[in-house]
Amino acid sequence: MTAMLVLDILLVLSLLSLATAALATNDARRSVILFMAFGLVLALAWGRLLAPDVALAEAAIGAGLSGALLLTAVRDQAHRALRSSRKPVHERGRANLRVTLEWTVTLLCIALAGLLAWALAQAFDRAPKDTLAQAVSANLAISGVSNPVTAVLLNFRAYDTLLELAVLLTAALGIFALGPARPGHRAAGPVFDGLARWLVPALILTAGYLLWVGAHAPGGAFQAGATLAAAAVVLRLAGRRSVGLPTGHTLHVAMVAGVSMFLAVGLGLLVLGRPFLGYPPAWAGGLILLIETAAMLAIAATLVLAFFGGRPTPAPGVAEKTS
Amino acid sequence: MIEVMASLLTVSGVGFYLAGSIGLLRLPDLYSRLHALTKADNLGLGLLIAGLALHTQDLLIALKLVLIWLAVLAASAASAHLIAQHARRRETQS
Amino acid sequence: MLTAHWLYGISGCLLLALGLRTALLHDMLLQRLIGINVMGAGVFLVLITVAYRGPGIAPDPVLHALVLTGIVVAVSATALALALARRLTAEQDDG
Amino acid sequence: MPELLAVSALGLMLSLFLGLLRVLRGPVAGDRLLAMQLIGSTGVGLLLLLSLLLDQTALIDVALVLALLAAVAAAAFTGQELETRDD
Repeated sequence: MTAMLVLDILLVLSLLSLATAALATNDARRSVILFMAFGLVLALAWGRLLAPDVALAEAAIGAGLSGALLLTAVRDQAHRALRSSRKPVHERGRANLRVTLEWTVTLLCIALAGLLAWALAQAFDRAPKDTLAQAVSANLAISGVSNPVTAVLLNFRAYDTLLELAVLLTAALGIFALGPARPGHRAAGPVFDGLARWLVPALILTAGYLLWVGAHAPGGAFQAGATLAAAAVVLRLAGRRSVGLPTGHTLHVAMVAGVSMFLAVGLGLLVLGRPFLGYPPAWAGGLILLIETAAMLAIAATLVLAFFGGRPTPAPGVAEKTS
Repeated sequence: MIEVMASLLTVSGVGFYLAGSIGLLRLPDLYSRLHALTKADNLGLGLLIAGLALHTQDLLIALKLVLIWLAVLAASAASAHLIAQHARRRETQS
Repeated sequence: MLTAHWLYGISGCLLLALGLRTALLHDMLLQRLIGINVMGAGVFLVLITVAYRGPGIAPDPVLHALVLTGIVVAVSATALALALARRLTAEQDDG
Repeated sequence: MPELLAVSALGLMLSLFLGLLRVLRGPVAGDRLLAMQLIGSTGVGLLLLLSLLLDQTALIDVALVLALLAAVAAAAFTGQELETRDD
Protein backbone atom coordinates (compact mmCIF):
# COMPACT_ATOMS: atom_id res chain seq x y z
CA MET A 1 0.00 0.00 0.00
CA THR A 2 2.95 2.32 0.55
CA ALA A 3 3.77 1.98 -3.15
CA MET A 4 0.28 3.27 -3.97
CA LEU A 5 0.74 6.23 -1.62
CA VAL A 6 4.02 7.23 -3.25
CA LEU A 7 2.36 6.84 -6.65
CA ASP A 8 -0.45 9.17 -5.55
CA ILE A 9 2.04 11.76 -4.33
CA LEU A 10 4.00 11.64 -7.60
CA LEU A 11 0.80 11.91 -9.62
CA VAL A 12 -0.40 14.95 -7.69
CA LEU A 13 3.03 16.58 -7.87
CA SER A 14 3.09 16.06 -11.64
CA LEU A 15 -0.34 17.67 -12.00
CA LEU A 16 0.56 20.71 -9.94
CA SER A 17 3.98 21.28 -11.49
CA LEU A 18 2.66 20.89 -15.05
CA ALA A 19 -0.20 23.32 -14.43
CA THR A 20 2.13 25.85 -12.80
CA ALA A 21 4.68 25.58 -15.61
CA ALA A 22 2.02 25.78 -18.33
CA LEU A 23 0.63 28.97 -16.83
CA ALA A 24 3.93 30.58 -15.85
CA THR A 25 5.53 30.69 -19.30
CA ASN A 26 4.93 33.31 -21.97
CA ASP A 27 5.86 30.94 -24.79
CA ALA A 28 2.57 29.88 -26.34
CA ARG A 29 3.78 26.61 -27.85
CA ARG A 30 5.51 25.53 -24.67
CA SER A 31 2.41 26.30 -22.69
CA VAL A 32 0.20 24.21 -24.98
CA ILE A 33 2.52 21.18 -24.90
CA LEU A 34 2.67 21.37 -21.10
CA PHE A 35 -1.12 21.61 -20.98
CA MET A 36 -1.37 18.48 -23.16
CA ALA A 37 0.90 16.62 -20.74
CA PHE A 38 -1.34 17.88 -17.94
CA GLY A 39 -4.38 16.36 -19.68
CA LEU A 40 -2.61 13.03 -20.00
CA VAL A 41 -1.69 12.89 -16.32
CA LEU A 42 -5.26 13.94 -15.50
CA ALA A 43 -6.56 10.90 -17.41
CA LEU A 44 -4.33 8.73 -15.21
CA ALA A 45 -5.73 10.42 -12.12
CA TRP A 46 -9.30 9.65 -13.24
CA GLY A 47 -8.29 6.01 -13.69
CA ARG A 48 -6.67 5.96 -10.27
CA LEU A 49 -9.82 7.43 -8.65
CA LEU A 50 -11.99 4.66 -10.16
CA ALA A 51 -13.63 6.92 -12.74
CA PRO A 52 -13.02 5.00 -16.00
CA ASP A 53 -15.91 6.74 -17.78
CA VAL A 54 -14.30 10.11 -17.18
CA ALA A 55 -10.85 8.74 -18.04
CA LEU A 56 -12.13 7.55 -21.43
CA ALA A 57 -13.50 10.97 -22.31
CA GLU A 58 -10.36 12.71 -21.08
CA ALA A 59 -8.13 10.36 -23.08
CA ALA A 60 -10.09 10.85 -26.31
CA ILE A 61 -10.37 14.62 -25.89
CA GLY A 62 -7.09 15.43 -24.19
CA ALA A 63 -4.88 13.29 -26.43
CA GLY A 64 -6.84 13.70 -29.65
CA LEU A 65 -8.87 16.82 -29.90
CA SER A 66 -7.87 19.61 -27.57
CA GLY A 67 -4.15 19.08 -28.11
CA ALA A 68 -4.48 19.19 -31.89
CA LEU A 69 -6.87 22.15 -31.62
CA LEU A 70 -4.57 24.26 -29.44
CA LEU A 71 -1.34 23.27 -31.20
CA THR A 72 -2.77 24.14 -34.60
CA ALA A 73 -4.11 27.43 -33.27
CA VAL A 74 -0.86 28.64 -31.70
CA ARG A 75 1.09 27.87 -34.87
CA ASP A 76 -1.41 29.65 -37.08
CA GLN A 77 -0.85 33.30 -38.01
CA ALA A 78 -4.63 33.69 -38.22
CA HIS A 79 -4.73 33.28 -34.43
CA ARG A 80 -2.22 36.03 -33.63
CA ALA A 81 -4.68 37.65 -31.24
CA LEU A 82 -4.14 34.73 -28.86
CA ARG A 83 -0.50 35.63 -28.38
CA SER A 84 -0.76 39.40 -28.31
CA SER A 85 -1.24 40.82 -24.87
CA ARG A 86 -4.27 42.90 -24.18
CA LYS A 87 -3.28 46.48 -23.40
CA PRO A 88 -2.29 46.33 -19.74
CA VAL A 89 -3.42 49.02 -17.34
CA HIS A 90 0.08 49.85 -16.11
CA GLU A 91 0.99 52.50 -18.64
CA ARG A 92 2.03 55.57 -16.70
CA GLY A 93 1.83 55.91 -12.95
CA ARG A 94 -0.55 52.99 -12.96
CA ALA A 95 2.11 50.44 -11.95
CA ASN A 96 1.18 50.70 -8.28
CA LEU A 97 -2.45 50.08 -9.01
CA ARG A 98 -1.50 47.04 -11.07
CA VAL A 99 0.61 45.57 -8.26
CA THR A 100 -2.17 46.15 -5.74
CA LEU A 101 -4.65 44.50 -8.08
CA GLU A 102 -2.42 41.50 -8.59
CA TRP A 103 -1.93 41.00 -4.90
CA THR A 104 -5.60 41.39 -4.11
CA VAL A 105 -6.62 38.87 -6.75
CA THR A 106 -3.92 36.44 -5.64
CA LEU A 107 -4.99 36.67 -2.01
CA LEU A 108 -8.64 36.25 -2.93
CA CYS A 109 -7.80 33.17 -4.98
CA ILE A 110 -5.84 31.69 -2.08
CA ALA A 111 -8.74 32.45 0.24
CA LEU A 112 -11.13 30.74 -2.17
CA ALA A 113 -8.93 27.64 -2.30
CA GLY A 114 -8.73 27.61 1.51
CA LEU A 115 -12.47 27.96 1.86
CA LEU A 116 -13.08 25.14 -0.59
CA ALA A 117 -10.53 22.91 1.18
CA TRP A 118 -12.23 23.62 4.50
CA ALA A 119 -15.63 22.74 3.05
CA LEU A 120 -14.17 19.55 1.62
CA ALA A 121 -12.68 18.56 4.97
CA GLN A 122 -16.09 19.10 6.58
CA ALA A 123 -17.77 16.99 3.92
CA PHE A 124 -15.25 14.17 4.23
CA ASP A 125 -15.37 14.13 8.02
CA ARG A 126 -19.06 13.40 8.11
CA ALA A 127 -19.81 9.92 6.90
CA PRO A 128 -21.13 10.32 3.35
CA LYS A 129 -24.89 9.93 3.24
CA ASP A 130 -24.84 8.80 -0.36
CA THR A 131 -28.57 9.18 -0.77
CA LEU A 132 -28.17 9.93 -4.48
CA ALA A 133 -25.75 7.07 -5.13
CA GLN A 134 -28.05 4.72 -3.22
CA ALA A 135 -31.06 5.89 -5.20
CA VAL A 136 -29.14 5.18 -8.40
CA SER A 137 -28.19 1.66 -7.39
CA ALA A 138 -31.71 0.94 -6.08
CA ASN A 139 -33.29 1.92 -9.41
CA LEU A 140 -30.55 0.61 -11.72
CA ALA A 141 -32.55 -2.55 -12.51
CA ILE A 142 -35.38 -0.59 -14.19
CA SER A 143 -33.14 1.92 -15.99
CA GLY A 144 -32.57 -0.29 -19.04
CA VAL A 145 -28.77 -0.27 -18.67
CA SER A 146 -26.41 -1.62 -16.06
CA ASN A 147 -23.64 1.00 -16.20
CA PRO A 148 -24.69 3.47 -13.48
CA VAL A 149 -23.07 6.46 -15.21
CA THR A 150 -25.02 5.82 -18.42
CA ALA A 151 -28.17 5.30 -16.34
CA VAL A 152 -27.66 8.73 -14.74
CA LEU A 153 -26.87 10.45 -18.04
CA LEU A 154 -29.58 8.97 -20.23
CA ASN A 155 -32.33 8.06 -17.79
CA PHE A 156 -32.34 9.51 -14.27
CA ARG A 157 -30.93 12.90 -15.26
CA ALA A 158 -31.85 12.80 -18.94
CA TYR A 159 -33.07 16.42 -18.74
CA ASP A 160 -29.54 17.54 -17.88
CA THR A 161 -28.04 15.65 -20.78
CA LEU A 162 -30.62 17.09 -23.17
CA LEU A 163 -29.63 20.59 -22.09
CA GLU A 164 -25.94 19.65 -22.30
CA LEU A 165 -26.44 18.69 -25.91
CA ALA A 166 -28.21 22.01 -26.42
CA VAL A 167 -25.14 23.77 -24.98
CA LEU A 168 -22.92 21.87 -27.42
CA LEU A 169 -25.24 22.84 -30.26
CA THR A 170 -24.99 26.48 -29.19
CA ALA A 171 -21.19 26.30 -29.21
CA ALA A 172 -21.30 24.73 -32.67
CA LEU A 173 -23.63 27.48 -33.91
CA GLY A 174 -21.28 30.08 -32.47
CA ILE A 175 -18.32 28.57 -34.32
CA PHE A 176 -20.48 28.34 -37.43
CA ALA A 177 -21.35 32.02 -37.23
CA LEU A 178 -17.79 33.27 -36.81
CA GLY A 179 -16.60 32.55 -40.32
CA PRO A 180 -15.37 29.91 -42.72
CA ALA A 181 -13.34 26.91 -41.60
CA ARG A 182 -9.56 26.89 -41.58
CA PRO A 183 -8.17 25.80 -44.93
CA GLY A 184 -6.92 22.42 -43.71
CA HIS A 185 -3.57 20.68 -43.61
CA ARG A 186 -1.00 19.84 -46.22
CA ALA A 187 -0.60 16.09 -46.80
CA ALA A 188 1.58 14.86 -43.96
CA GLY A 189 3.75 12.55 -46.05
CA PRO A 190 3.70 8.79 -46.61
CA VAL A 191 4.55 7.71 -43.06
CA PHE A 192 1.67 9.43 -41.31
CA ASP A 193 -0.58 8.67 -44.27
CA GLY A 194 0.12 4.97 -43.87
CA LEU A 195 -0.56 5.24 -40.15
CA ALA A 196 -3.84 7.10 -40.72
CA ARG A 197 -4.93 4.44 -43.21
CA TRP A 198 -5.46 1.89 -40.46
CA LEU A 199 -5.76 4.25 -37.49
CA VAL A 200 -8.97 5.82 -38.76
CA PRO A 201 -10.88 2.52 -39.20
CA ALA A 202 -9.57 1.39 -35.80
CA LEU A 203 -10.84 4.60 -34.19
CA ILE A 204 -14.25 4.32 -35.86
CA LEU A 205 -14.52 0.70 -34.68
CA THR A 206 -13.51 1.76 -31.18
CA ALA A 207 -16.19 4.47 -31.21
CA GLY A 208 -18.83 1.91 -32.16
CA TYR A 209 -17.57 -0.45 -29.49
CA LEU A 210 -17.67 2.27 -26.82
CA LEU A 211 -21.21 3.24 -27.83
CA TRP A 212 -22.40 -0.35 -27.58
CA VAL A 213 -20.53 -1.27 -24.41
CA GLY A 214 -21.76 1.89 -22.65
CA ALA A 215 -24.93 0.06 -21.61
CA HIS A 216 -23.13 -2.24 -19.21
CA ALA A 217 -19.54 -0.98 -18.86
CA PRO A 218 -17.74 2.38 -19.03
CA GLY A 219 -18.41 4.03 -22.38
CA GLY A 220 -21.33 5.77 -24.06
CA ALA A 221 -22.28 8.59 -26.38
CA PHE A 222 -19.82 11.19 -25.09
CA GLN A 223 -16.77 8.93 -25.19
CA ALA A 224 -17.79 7.43 -28.53
CA GLY A 225 -18.43 10.89 -30.02
CA ALA A 226 -15.04 12.14 -28.86
CA THR A 227 -13.31 9.07 -30.34
CA LEU A 228 -15.14 9.51 -33.63
CA ALA A 229 -14.09 13.15 -33.71
CA ALA A 230 -10.50 12.07 -33.04
CA ALA A 231 -10.68 9.89 -36.17
CA ALA A 232 -11.64 12.99 -38.14
CA VAL A 233 -8.76 14.94 -36.59
CA VAL A 234 -6.32 12.22 -37.72
CA LEU A 235 -7.76 12.37 -41.26
CA ARG A 236 -7.52 16.15 -41.38
CA LEU A 237 -3.91 16.06 -40.17
CA ALA A 238 -3.16 13.53 -42.90
CA GLY A 239 -4.29 16.11 -45.45
CA ARG A 240 -7.89 15.09 -46.16
CA ARG A 241 -9.79 18.32 -46.29
CA SER A 242 -13.40 17.49 -45.57
CA VAL A 243 -12.76 14.31 -43.49
CA GLY A 244 -16.14 12.94 -44.48
CA LEU A 245 -18.03 15.67 -42.65
CA PRO A 246 -21.04 16.55 -44.77
CA THR A 247 -21.76 20.14 -45.77
CA GLY A 248 -25.04 22.00 -46.08
CA HIS A 249 -28.25 20.44 -44.89
CA THR A 250 -26.81 17.05 -44.00
CA LEU A 251 -24.40 18.76 -41.62
CA HIS A 252 -27.24 20.72 -40.04
CA VAL A 253 -29.15 17.48 -39.52
CA ALA A 254 -26.11 15.85 -37.90
CA MET A 255 -25.61 18.84 -35.60
CA VAL A 256 -29.15 18.81 -34.25
CA ALA A 257 -29.47 15.00 -34.27
CA GLY A 258 -28.84 14.58 -30.54
CA VAL A 259 -31.22 17.26 -29.33
CA SER A 260 -33.97 16.35 -31.79
CA MET A 261 -33.81 12.62 -31.09
CA PHE A 262 -34.01 13.37 -27.37
CA LEU A 263 -37.00 15.67 -27.90
CA ALA A 264 -38.71 13.25 -30.28
CA VAL A 265 -38.44 10.41 -27.77
CA GLY A 266 -39.52 12.64 -24.88
CA LEU A 267 -42.52 14.08 -26.73
CA GLY A 268 -43.48 10.68 -28.12
CA LEU A 269 -43.61 9.34 -24.58
CA LEU A 270 -45.75 12.33 -23.57
CA VAL A 271 -48.23 11.46 -26.34
CA LEU A 272 -48.33 7.88 -25.06
CA GLY A 273 -49.25 9.17 -21.63
CA ARG A 274 -45.86 8.75 -19.94
CA PRO A 275 -43.93 11.58 -18.28
CA PHE A 276 -41.48 13.49 -20.50
CA LEU A 277 -38.47 11.17 -20.99
CA GLY A 278 -39.97 8.67 -18.51
CA TYR A 279 -39.15 5.49 -20.40
CA PRO A 280 -41.21 2.35 -19.80
CA PRO A 281 -38.68 -0.07 -18.23
CA ALA A 282 -39.20 -2.65 -20.98
CA TRP A 283 -38.22 -0.19 -23.74
CA ALA A 284 -35.63 1.77 -21.82
CA GLY A 285 -32.59 -0.11 -23.16
CA GLY A 286 -33.59 0.32 -26.80
CA LEU A 287 -34.62 3.95 -26.44
CA ILE A 288 -31.37 4.80 -24.66
CA LEU A 289 -29.33 3.19 -27.44
CA LEU A 290 -31.36 5.12 -30.04
CA ILE A 291 -30.78 8.45 -28.30
CA GLU A 292 -27.13 7.65 -27.68
CA THR A 293 -26.49 6.87 -31.34
CA ALA A 294 -27.96 10.22 -32.40
CA ALA A 295 -26.12 12.00 -29.58
CA MET A 296 -22.82 10.40 -30.62
CA LEU A 297 -23.23 11.74 -34.17
CA ALA A 298 -24.13 15.21 -32.89
CA ILE A 299 -21.22 15.31 -30.44
CA ALA A 300 -18.79 14.10 -33.09
CA ALA A 301 -20.08 16.68 -35.61
CA THR A 302 -19.74 19.46 -33.01
CA LEU A 303 -16.22 18.47 -32.03
CA VAL A 304 -15.10 18.16 -35.66
CA LEU A 305 -16.55 21.61 -36.36
CA ALA A 306 -14.63 22.80 -33.30
CA PHE A 307 -11.42 21.52 -34.88
CA PHE A 308 -12.31 23.10 -38.22
CA GLY A 309 -12.76 26.43 -36.42
CA GLY A 310 -15.61 27.59 -38.63
CA ARG A 311 -18.22 26.80 -41.22
CA PRO A 312 -16.93 24.13 -43.63
CA THR A 313 -17.04 25.29 -47.23
CA PRO A 314 -17.52 22.78 -50.02
CA ALA A 315 -14.35 21.70 -51.79
CA PRO A 316 -13.53 24.04 -54.71
CA GLY A 317 -14.23 21.41 -57.37
CA VAL A 318 -17.67 20.66 -55.98
CA ALA A 319 -18.53 24.35 -55.72
CA GLU A 320 -17.82 24.89 -59.41
CA LYS A 321 -20.07 22.03 -60.37
CA THR A 322 -23.05 23.25 -58.40
CA SER A 323 -22.81 26.91 -59.33
CA MET B 1 5.63 -21.20 -13.28
CA ILE B 2 3.48 -18.92 -15.44
CA GLU B 3 3.21 -16.52 -12.50
CA VAL B 4 6.99 -16.33 -12.24
CA MET B 5 7.34 -15.73 -15.98
CA ALA B 6 4.66 -13.02 -15.86
CA SER B 7 6.35 -11.26 -12.96
CA LEU B 8 9.74 -11.45 -14.63
CA LEU B 9 8.42 -9.99 -17.88
CA THR B 10 6.54 -7.19 -16.10
CA VAL B 11 9.53 -6.17 -14.03
CA SER B 12 11.91 -6.19 -16.99
CA GLY B 13 9.39 -4.11 -18.94
CA VAL B 14 9.42 -1.49 -16.20
CA GLY B 15 13.22 -1.65 -16.27
CA PHE B 16 13.23 -0.74 -19.97
CA TYR B 17 10.86 2.15 -19.35
CA LEU B 18 13.13 3.53 -16.64
CA ALA B 19 16.18 3.11 -18.87
CA GLY B 20 14.31 4.98 -21.61
CA SER B 21 13.42 7.96 -19.47
CA ILE B 22 16.87 8.15 -17.95
CA GLY B 23 18.25 8.13 -21.49
CA LEU B 24 15.83 10.89 -22.41
CA LEU B 25 17.09 12.97 -19.50
CA ARG B 26 20.81 12.28 -19.84
CA LEU B 27 21.58 12.05 -23.55
CA PRO B 28 22.95 15.25 -25.09
CA ASP B 29 20.83 16.08 -28.15
CA LEU B 30 17.49 15.47 -29.82
CA TYR B 31 18.59 12.72 -32.20
CA SER B 32 20.27 10.57 -29.57
CA ARG B 33 17.29 11.06 -27.26
CA LEU B 34 15.08 9.89 -30.10
CA HIS B 35 17.13 6.75 -30.27
CA ALA B 36 16.89 6.07 -26.54
CA LEU B 37 13.17 6.67 -26.48
CA THR B 38 11.95 4.71 -29.48
CA LYS B 39 13.85 1.57 -28.58
CA ALA B 40 13.23 1.57 -24.87
CA ASP B 41 9.56 2.40 -24.66
CA ASN B 42 8.48 -0.08 -27.34
CA LEU B 43 10.41 -2.92 -25.78
CA GLY B 44 9.28 -1.82 -22.33
CA LEU B 45 5.62 -1.83 -23.27
CA GLY B 46 6.04 -5.08 -25.20
CA LEU B 47 7.51 -6.93 -22.21
CA LEU B 48 4.97 -5.39 -19.86
CA ILE B 49 2.10 -6.45 -22.12
CA ALA B 50 3.53 -9.96 -22.50
CA GLY B 51 3.67 -10.22 -18.72
CA LEU B 52 0.14 -8.89 -18.23
CA ALA B 53 -1.28 -11.12 -20.98
CA LEU B 54 0.23 -14.17 -19.29
CA HIS B 55 -1.18 -12.97 -16.02
CA THR B 56 -4.79 -12.40 -17.15
CA GLN B 57 -5.06 -15.68 -19.12
CA ASP B 58 -8.12 -14.31 -20.90
CA LEU B 59 -7.81 -14.59 -24.67
CA LEU B 60 -9.97 -11.58 -25.52
CA ILE B 61 -8.13 -9.28 -23.13
CA ALA B 62 -4.79 -10.64 -24.35
CA LEU B 63 -5.79 -9.79 -27.94
CA LYS B 64 -6.76 -6.27 -26.91
CA LEU B 65 -3.41 -5.90 -25.15
CA VAL B 66 -1.56 -6.95 -28.31
CA LEU B 67 -3.61 -4.44 -30.32
CA ILE B 68 -2.60 -1.71 -27.87
CA TRP B 69 1.03 -2.68 -28.26
CA LEU B 70 0.81 -2.58 -32.07
CA ALA B 71 -0.90 0.82 -31.93
CA VAL B 72 1.82 2.27 -29.70
CA LEU B 73 4.54 0.75 -31.90
CA ALA B 74 3.11 2.32 -35.03
CA ALA B 75 2.36 5.67 -33.37
CA SER B 76 5.78 5.88 -31.78
CA ALA B 77 7.58 5.05 -35.02
CA ALA B 78 5.51 7.57 -36.98
CA SER B 79 5.94 10.40 -34.52
CA ALA B 80 9.66 9.75 -34.10
CA HIS B 81 9.91 10.08 -37.88
CA LEU B 82 7.85 13.28 -37.91
CA ILE B 83 9.82 14.89 -35.08
CA ALA B 84 13.18 13.99 -36.62
CA GLN B 85 12.08 15.25 -40.04
CA HIS B 86 10.87 18.49 -38.50
CA ALA B 87 14.12 19.03 -36.60
CA ARG B 88 16.18 18.25 -39.71
CA ARG B 89 14.16 20.63 -41.86
CA ARG B 90 14.70 23.42 -39.36
CA GLU B 91 18.45 22.75 -39.28
CA THR B 92 18.82 22.86 -43.06
CA GLN B 93 16.72 26.00 -43.26
CA SER B 94 18.76 28.00 -40.78
CA MET C 1 -11.19 10.28 5.64
CA LEU C 2 -8.77 8.69 3.19
CA THR C 3 -5.28 9.91 2.34
CA ALA C 4 -6.30 9.99 -1.33
CA HIS C 5 -9.08 12.40 -0.37
CA TRP C 6 -6.56 14.78 1.15
CA LEU C 7 -4.07 14.58 -1.68
CA TYR C 8 -6.41 14.90 -4.63
CA GLY C 9 -8.90 17.21 -2.92
CA ILE C 10 -6.29 19.77 -1.91
CA SER C 11 -4.68 19.60 -5.36
CA GLY C 12 -8.07 20.28 -6.91
CA CYS C 13 -8.45 23.40 -4.76
CA LEU C 14 -4.95 24.57 -5.66
CA LEU C 15 -5.56 24.03 -9.39
CA LEU C 16 -8.78 26.02 -9.12
CA ALA C 17 -7.01 28.95 -7.46
CA LEU C 18 -4.08 28.83 -9.89
CA GLY C 19 -6.31 28.72 -12.94
CA LEU C 20 -8.57 31.48 -11.68
CA ARG C 21 -5.65 33.76 -10.90
CA THR C 22 -4.19 33.30 -14.37
CA ALA C 23 -7.55 33.74 -16.07
CA LEU C 24 -8.02 37.06 -14.26
CA LEU C 25 -4.53 38.52 -14.40
CA HIS C 26 -2.54 37.21 -17.35
CA ASP C 27 -1.93 39.50 -20.31
CA MET C 28 -1.98 36.82 -23.00
CA LEU C 29 -5.35 35.55 -24.19
CA LEU C 30 -4.06 32.01 -24.72
CA GLN C 31 -2.84 31.83 -21.13
CA ARG C 32 -6.20 33.03 -19.88
CA LEU C 33 -7.88 30.30 -21.90
CA ILE C 34 -5.55 27.63 -20.52
CA GLY C 35 -6.08 29.12 -17.06
CA ILE C 36 -9.83 28.63 -17.39
CA ASN C 37 -9.23 25.05 -18.48
CA VAL C 38 -6.94 24.40 -15.50
CA MET C 39 -9.60 25.90 -13.25
CA GLY C 40 -12.15 23.50 -14.72
CA ALA C 41 -9.77 20.59 -14.20
CA GLY C 42 -9.48 21.62 -10.53
CA VAL C 43 -13.25 21.58 -10.12
CA PHE C 44 -13.47 18.18 -11.84
CA LEU C 45 -10.75 16.84 -9.57
CA VAL C 46 -12.62 18.01 -6.48
CA LEU C 47 -15.85 16.41 -7.73
CA ILE C 48 -14.23 13.07 -8.61
CA THR C 49 -12.46 13.04 -5.24
CA VAL C 50 -15.78 13.59 -3.48
CA ALA C 51 -17.21 10.68 -5.48
CA TYR C 52 -14.32 8.39 -4.48
CA ARG C 53 -15.13 6.02 -1.63
CA GLY C 54 -11.92 4.05 -1.32
CA PRO C 55 -10.45 0.98 -3.02
CA GLY C 56 -12.93 -1.69 -4.01
CA ILE C 57 -16.04 0.43 -3.26
CA ALA C 58 -18.20 1.69 -6.12
CA PRO C 59 -17.91 5.48 -6.40
CA ASP C 60 -20.83 7.90 -6.81
CA PRO C 61 -22.00 7.75 -10.45
CA VAL C 62 -23.91 11.06 -10.35
CA LEU C 63 -20.73 13.10 -9.97
CA HIS C 64 -18.98 11.04 -12.64
CA ALA C 65 -21.79 11.82 -15.09
CA LEU C 66 -21.51 15.51 -14.21
CA VAL C 67 -17.77 15.62 -14.85
CA LEU C 68 -18.04 13.56 -18.03
CA THR C 69 -20.38 16.05 -19.68
CA GLY C 70 -18.35 18.90 -18.19
CA ILE C 71 -15.22 17.78 -20.05
CA VAL C 72 -17.00 17.73 -23.40
CA VAL C 73 -18.62 21.12 -22.79
CA ALA C 74 -15.25 22.59 -21.71
CA VAL C 75 -13.54 21.56 -24.94
CA SER C 76 -16.38 23.01 -27.04
CA ALA C 77 -16.15 26.27 -25.14
CA THR C 78 -12.37 26.33 -25.71
CA ALA C 79 -12.94 25.79 -29.43
CA LEU C 80 -15.46 28.63 -29.49
CA ALA C 81 -12.91 30.88 -27.80
CA LEU C 82 -10.29 29.93 -30.38
CA ALA C 83 -12.72 30.69 -33.21
CA LEU C 84 -13.35 34.09 -31.58
CA ALA C 85 -9.60 34.73 -31.43
CA ARG C 86 -9.33 33.95 -35.13
CA ARG C 87 -12.12 36.37 -35.93
CA LEU C 88 -10.52 38.98 -33.67
CA THR C 89 -7.25 38.67 -35.61
CA ALA C 90 -9.12 39.10 -38.89
CA GLU C 91 -10.86 42.23 -37.58
CA GLN C 92 -7.57 43.68 -36.34
CA ASP C 93 -6.00 43.07 -39.74
CA ASP C 94 -8.83 44.88 -41.47
CA GLY C 95 -8.98 47.92 -39.21
CA MET D 1 1.53 -10.59 -7.34
CA PRO D 2 -0.49 -7.51 -6.18
CA GLU D 3 2.57 -6.22 -4.35
CA LEU D 4 4.68 -6.68 -7.46
CA LEU D 5 2.06 -4.93 -9.61
CA ALA D 6 1.97 -1.99 -7.21
CA VAL D 7 5.75 -1.67 -7.23
CA SER D 8 5.80 -1.93 -11.04
CA ALA D 9 3.15 0.79 -11.25
CA LEU D 10 5.28 2.96 -9.00
CA GLY D 11 8.27 2.30 -11.26
CA LEU D 12 6.29 3.46 -14.29
CA MET D 13 5.06 6.54 -12.44
CA LEU D 14 8.67 7.36 -11.63
CA SER D 15 9.59 6.91 -15.28
CA LEU D 16 6.71 9.20 -16.26
CA PHE D 17 7.89 11.79 -13.75
CA LEU D 18 11.40 11.72 -15.23
CA GLY D 19 9.87 12.15 -18.67
CA LEU D 20 7.98 15.18 -17.37
CA LEU D 21 11.27 16.75 -16.33
CA ARG D 22 12.31 16.64 -20.00
CA VAL D 23 8.97 18.17 -21.01
CA LEU D 24 9.61 20.98 -18.55
CA ARG D 25 13.25 21.48 -19.56
CA GLY D 26 12.96 21.36 -23.35
CA PRO D 27 15.04 23.11 -24.63
CA VAL D 28 13.36 23.03 -28.05
CA ALA D 29 9.79 22.02 -28.80
CA GLY D 30 10.98 18.80 -30.46
CA ASP D 31 12.44 17.64 -27.15
CA ARG D 32 9.20 18.35 -25.36
CA LEU D 33 7.25 16.46 -27.97
CA LEU D 34 9.59 13.51 -27.74
CA ALA D 35 9.08 13.42 -24.00
CA MET D 36 5.32 13.62 -24.58
CA GLN D 37 5.64 10.50 -26.68
CA LEU D 38 7.41 8.74 -23.83
CA ILE D 39 4.93 9.79 -21.17
CA GLY D 40 2.11 8.78 -23.53
CA SER D 41 3.34 5.22 -23.78
CA THR D 42 4.25 5.19 -20.09
CA GLY D 43 0.69 6.29 -19.39
CA VAL D 44 -0.60 3.39 -21.50
CA GLY D 45 1.50 0.94 -19.48
CA LEU D 46 0.46 2.53 -16.20
CA LEU D 47 -3.23 2.30 -17.09
CA LEU D 48 -2.81 -1.39 -17.91
CA LEU D 49 -1.14 -2.03 -14.57
CA LEU D 50 -3.79 0.00 -12.73
CA SER D 51 -6.54 -1.96 -14.46
CA LEU D 52 -5.24 -5.16 -12.85
CA LEU D 53 -4.31 -3.52 -9.59
CA LEU D 54 -7.65 -1.78 -9.03
CA ASP D 55 -9.67 -4.51 -10.76
CA GLN D 56 -11.05 -2.09 -13.39
CA THR D 57 -11.16 -3.87 -16.74
CA ALA D 58 -12.42 -0.69 -18.42
CA LEU D 59 -9.05 1.00 -17.94
CA ILE D 60 -7.78 -1.27 -20.74
CA ASP D 61 -10.17 0.57 -23.07
CA VAL D 62 -8.76 3.90 -21.85
CA ALA D 63 -5.28 2.61 -22.65
CA LEU D 64 -6.49 1.57 -26.10
CA VAL D 65 -7.85 5.04 -26.89
CA LEU D 66 -4.67 6.64 -25.61
CA ALA D 67 -2.54 4.26 -27.70
CA LEU D 68 -4.53 4.92 -30.87
CA LEU D 69 -4.15 8.69 -30.44
CA ALA D 70 -0.48 8.64 -29.43
CA ALA D 71 0.72 10.07 -32.76
CA VAL D 72 -1.76 12.95 -32.98
CA ALA D 73 0.34 15.43 -30.99
CA ALA D 74 3.42 14.96 -33.17
CA ALA D 75 1.35 15.18 -36.35
CA ALA D 76 -0.44 18.34 -35.19
CA PHE D 77 2.88 19.87 -34.25
CA THR D 78 4.82 19.07 -37.40
CA GLY D 79 1.95 19.26 -39.90
CA GLN D 80 1.63 22.41 -41.97
CA GLU D 81 -1.60 24.16 -42.64
CA LEU D 82 -2.53 25.20 -46.14
CA GLU D 83 -2.28 28.89 -46.93
CA THR D 84 -5.39 30.84 -46.14
CA ARG D 85 -7.02 31.87 -49.36
CA ASP D 86 -7.43 35.55 -50.10
CA ASP D 87 -10.33 37.11 -48.32
